[in-house]
Amino acid sequence: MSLLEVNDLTFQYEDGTSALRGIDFTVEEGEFIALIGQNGSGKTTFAKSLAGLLRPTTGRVVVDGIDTARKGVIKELVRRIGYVFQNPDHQLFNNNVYDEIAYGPTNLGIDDPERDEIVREAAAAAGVREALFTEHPFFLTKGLRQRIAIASTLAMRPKAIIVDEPTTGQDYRQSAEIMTFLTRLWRDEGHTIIIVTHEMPIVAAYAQRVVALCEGRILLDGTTRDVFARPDELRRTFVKPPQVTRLAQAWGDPGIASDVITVEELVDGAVSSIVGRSSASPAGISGGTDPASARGPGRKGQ
Amino acid sequence: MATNSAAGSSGRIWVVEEGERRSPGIIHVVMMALFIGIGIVVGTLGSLAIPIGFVSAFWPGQAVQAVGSIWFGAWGVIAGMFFPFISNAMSGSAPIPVSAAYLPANFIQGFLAVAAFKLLKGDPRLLTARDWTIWVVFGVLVANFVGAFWGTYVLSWFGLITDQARIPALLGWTFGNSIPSLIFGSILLKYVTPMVIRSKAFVKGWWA
Amino acid sequence: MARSEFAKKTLLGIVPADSPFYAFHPVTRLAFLFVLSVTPMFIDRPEINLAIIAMTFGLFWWGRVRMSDLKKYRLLLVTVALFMFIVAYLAPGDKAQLTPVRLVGLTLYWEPMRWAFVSYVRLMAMLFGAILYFSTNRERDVLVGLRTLRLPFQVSYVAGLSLRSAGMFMEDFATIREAEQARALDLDALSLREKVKLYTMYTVPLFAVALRRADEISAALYARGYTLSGRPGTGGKRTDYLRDKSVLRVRDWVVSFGLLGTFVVIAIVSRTTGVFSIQASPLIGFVEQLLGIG
Amino acid sequence: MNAIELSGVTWRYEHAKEPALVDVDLAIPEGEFVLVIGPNEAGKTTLVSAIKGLIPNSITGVLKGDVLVFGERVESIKPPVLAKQIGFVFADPESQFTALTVEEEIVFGLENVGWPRETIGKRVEWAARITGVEDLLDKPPYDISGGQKQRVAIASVIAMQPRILILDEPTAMIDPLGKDLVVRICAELKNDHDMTIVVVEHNIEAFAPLADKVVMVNEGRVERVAPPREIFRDLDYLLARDVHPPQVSQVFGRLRERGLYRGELPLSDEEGFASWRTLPEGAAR
Repeated sequence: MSLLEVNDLTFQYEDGTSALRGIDFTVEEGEFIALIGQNGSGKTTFAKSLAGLLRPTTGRVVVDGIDTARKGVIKELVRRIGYVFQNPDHQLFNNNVYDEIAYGPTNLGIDDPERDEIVREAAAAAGVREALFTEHPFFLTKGLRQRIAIASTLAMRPKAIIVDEPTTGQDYRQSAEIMTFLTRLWRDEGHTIIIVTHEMPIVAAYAQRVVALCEGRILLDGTTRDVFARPDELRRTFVKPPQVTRLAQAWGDPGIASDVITVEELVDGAVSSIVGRSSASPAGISGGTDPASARGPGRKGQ
Repeated sequence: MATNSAAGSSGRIWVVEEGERRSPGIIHVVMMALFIGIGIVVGTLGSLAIPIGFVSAFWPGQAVQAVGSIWFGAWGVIAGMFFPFISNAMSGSAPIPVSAAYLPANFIQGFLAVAAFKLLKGDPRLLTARDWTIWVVFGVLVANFVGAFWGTYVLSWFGLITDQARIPALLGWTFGNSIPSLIFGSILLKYVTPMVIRSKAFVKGWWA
Repeated sequence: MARSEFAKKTLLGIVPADSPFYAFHPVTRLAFLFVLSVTPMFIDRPEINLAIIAMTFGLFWWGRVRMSDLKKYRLLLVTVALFMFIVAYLAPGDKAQLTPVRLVGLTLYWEPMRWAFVSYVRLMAMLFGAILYFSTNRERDVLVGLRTLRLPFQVSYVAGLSLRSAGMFMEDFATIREAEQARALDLDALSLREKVKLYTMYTVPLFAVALRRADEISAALYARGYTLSGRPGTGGKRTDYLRDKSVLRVRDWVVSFGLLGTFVVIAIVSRTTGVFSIQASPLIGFVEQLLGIG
Repeated sequence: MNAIELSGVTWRYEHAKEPALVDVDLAIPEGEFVLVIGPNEAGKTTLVSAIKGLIPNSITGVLKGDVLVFGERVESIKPPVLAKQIGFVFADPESQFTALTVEEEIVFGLENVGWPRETIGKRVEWAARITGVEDLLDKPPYDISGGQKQRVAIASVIAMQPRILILDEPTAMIDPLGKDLVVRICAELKNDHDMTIVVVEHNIEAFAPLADKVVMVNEGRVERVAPPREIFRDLDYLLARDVHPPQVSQVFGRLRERGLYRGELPLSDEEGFASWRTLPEGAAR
């Protein structure tokens, strides 16, 4: 059984707008997925449907055997799939950080020694220092509030976590921190991660599978490399692959793979291509094949 | 936590510190408008959740009036006067002429709370028993009594209740409405005030 | 999410864009609001107020308002009626001057009951007039209407912003609810005490969002050259480009003045004659006959 | 004359312990396109807020030093007058909307300044055309897509035809198509309308090709001011501060470090393509 099974899902808003028009989709446990597509393509609606926050107009969403349309399954669902909203202000209800993280477990009926342990664990995992436990979330920075929101979701120990625009409005360091953290959850703790994002460099560096939505339908679904290697179809979703991928594709050099997605990969390709073509050039040999440079920042192991 | 630094020094919150420049600004007008918006939402949803119509006997809107006035001074009082027009109409609680007749009650329900807090130097974060007393007596009981006094007069004037029913209606309204005011208003003061007092929209005097 | 072209989201619901109401200038629609919700003040005769209610429902239908949006008022209709009749039953006033009626084993007094009925019908007529207005108008319609009436810019600006922010807070509310659900809160399984606690959970984020928004909007207003006085820096008056752009057509003048004229006539007739009084009501007369009251 | 001049500017927000700007000196000549970069909370938004006079007029705190706009102290310029000199586009388009339709939104500032109706009509048309929002004029500004919202925000600011235009992270909240359109609008304003433009962005790749000058802000200080090719040459300095130049510049910067490339750093896809062809050892075709 797959973790998530979606059959012919449609969703219509109250005013008659169709946001999703027949989606079939499966997620296996342990995947790292990026949902991409332009504004209004239905990404957020789709993600909320996956988490059971929106009920399908027609079709079915089954999370780990539980149909999200059934009544009274909220507590079952949140243990399987967590959803982190885009704006932390909408999801921080409590007067201090500790209560905020403890809120979900409390609703699940978990009591104190165990709850306390869970809170500390979730906070540590999300990089929220215990010194902040008594602070009012409202006065903290946006990056920190985002992490508190993630910690609050983690505290319910879901198998899968959906994060809506984790890096919007964050700089490289903060984005990298959040993404590295999600990667650790994915790799070390076996969580399934789904992110909704506009940032292609983030997708390239972290996601394993990319799902591109266009007008409420899935247009592309494949490994990150495969999807970025199809610029023509991507253009229909108005998404551009990262600049290095575009360069590699434009150069069309047989020595450079057309599916590179990081600066390091392209530099290595370029270096070996140059070295390969002109072995006479001493400059080329000197710095040519330094294996250490093959590591990317935050790039997961191959 | 910075918000607790004034604990034990009730009333200091209203003191304008030396060198502190306070004058009415765009932020106050904007906050007033947003507060009317909040009032419309709370008033409408509150009325629809407990649909007893024009009888404002269980209406969280009064808490919004009182608390808004405590936070935003005259701007909050004005907001509290006008949002019921729209929330009453949208929730089907009272038509526009009845809302217009309620106007003085709306004023009183907000004004009494803020006047009591400023004159008696209460702290809206409800830090001491004294703060609580000021809130419960003036912000809840007296404000609701005066509001109900006027409100029942309006109701009998419009023929919505008989004259003989005024006294029981007055008592019912006062105590009935004190419950949501107390619960909802206390929650707002306790939980939201720490955020409000750090905002530029917070009003120490009457207008700024 | 881009909304479809077919629907206009009004303050209270969704109305198709081709609703005939949109053929009228917003100020004409304000005239509808005023006349429908104030005229019943001058009318006691229940059959006329019932006719106004019927007409209002006709306008709902004609304006293509989704009738299911009106369902939320059903309970209110019942509770308000119950309240008024129970008050009239329990506190009828000075019984010596009233006419007792025995009905299904209860002793009622006719005058307060009659008055409760008359007031109830009047109240409903006024209410549905206002509900019709909020069901068929968007925030901007209200605003254009107010600006056409030459209200000072600050007043119409505050009105517009508060209506718009009410809409935004409604959306925030919906998102906060989803966020609560995402944190395992099962509304159906809550006790009353927990529901009260839930109210806090709603208000904290709602106010947090409001406070941030107030800062942002006021910075934006400053950046766009808005001052508290609303006067341009060069002195003189603020231009009102939009008001001058939306045109009142002949139809608007005719309908507005027709409505207001009718209102004035009804008010005068009501004050000078007994045409709209209870005494003139055949319906009341018929019921009195039925009950054997002279 | 310099359009903008800051000297010795230090600023601390109310309730903050540390100052957000420390002794900033900066001069921006008229007509330049300036890209402000730096890590989050380095003080980029604070810097442009000070230029626009939001600091100290709309935000509370303690200010030292002088901010001059066309030689005049920004604090003392009245908002409607200042609005004609400096336009400011906020990061979150929704937070700056003040009106209920797109047209009203564009008109709002023009009305505040008190221009005659005919001028307003022409300005609306002009601003809507450049930003491509002509078809949206009747819609509520909060009911359109994120990219459209940002273009409406820009339209409502440029309608005033300010001499200086500041954009604070104009592409942060929008999808890739929306980002491209915003960049295109900026290019048109730079080339055809001769505005002084200051852009704060994390998305350096998109704006680097347009920039005459890059201002690097870190920990409240303006650390470097130089043309983009020059500033991106010091790759390790930038990466250490978590600032990522365009990938194409990074690639050629790395090739240069290895002695495989000697030309100027490319800033755009096109330049990257051209630079690759100049490599004698590379591009065989």
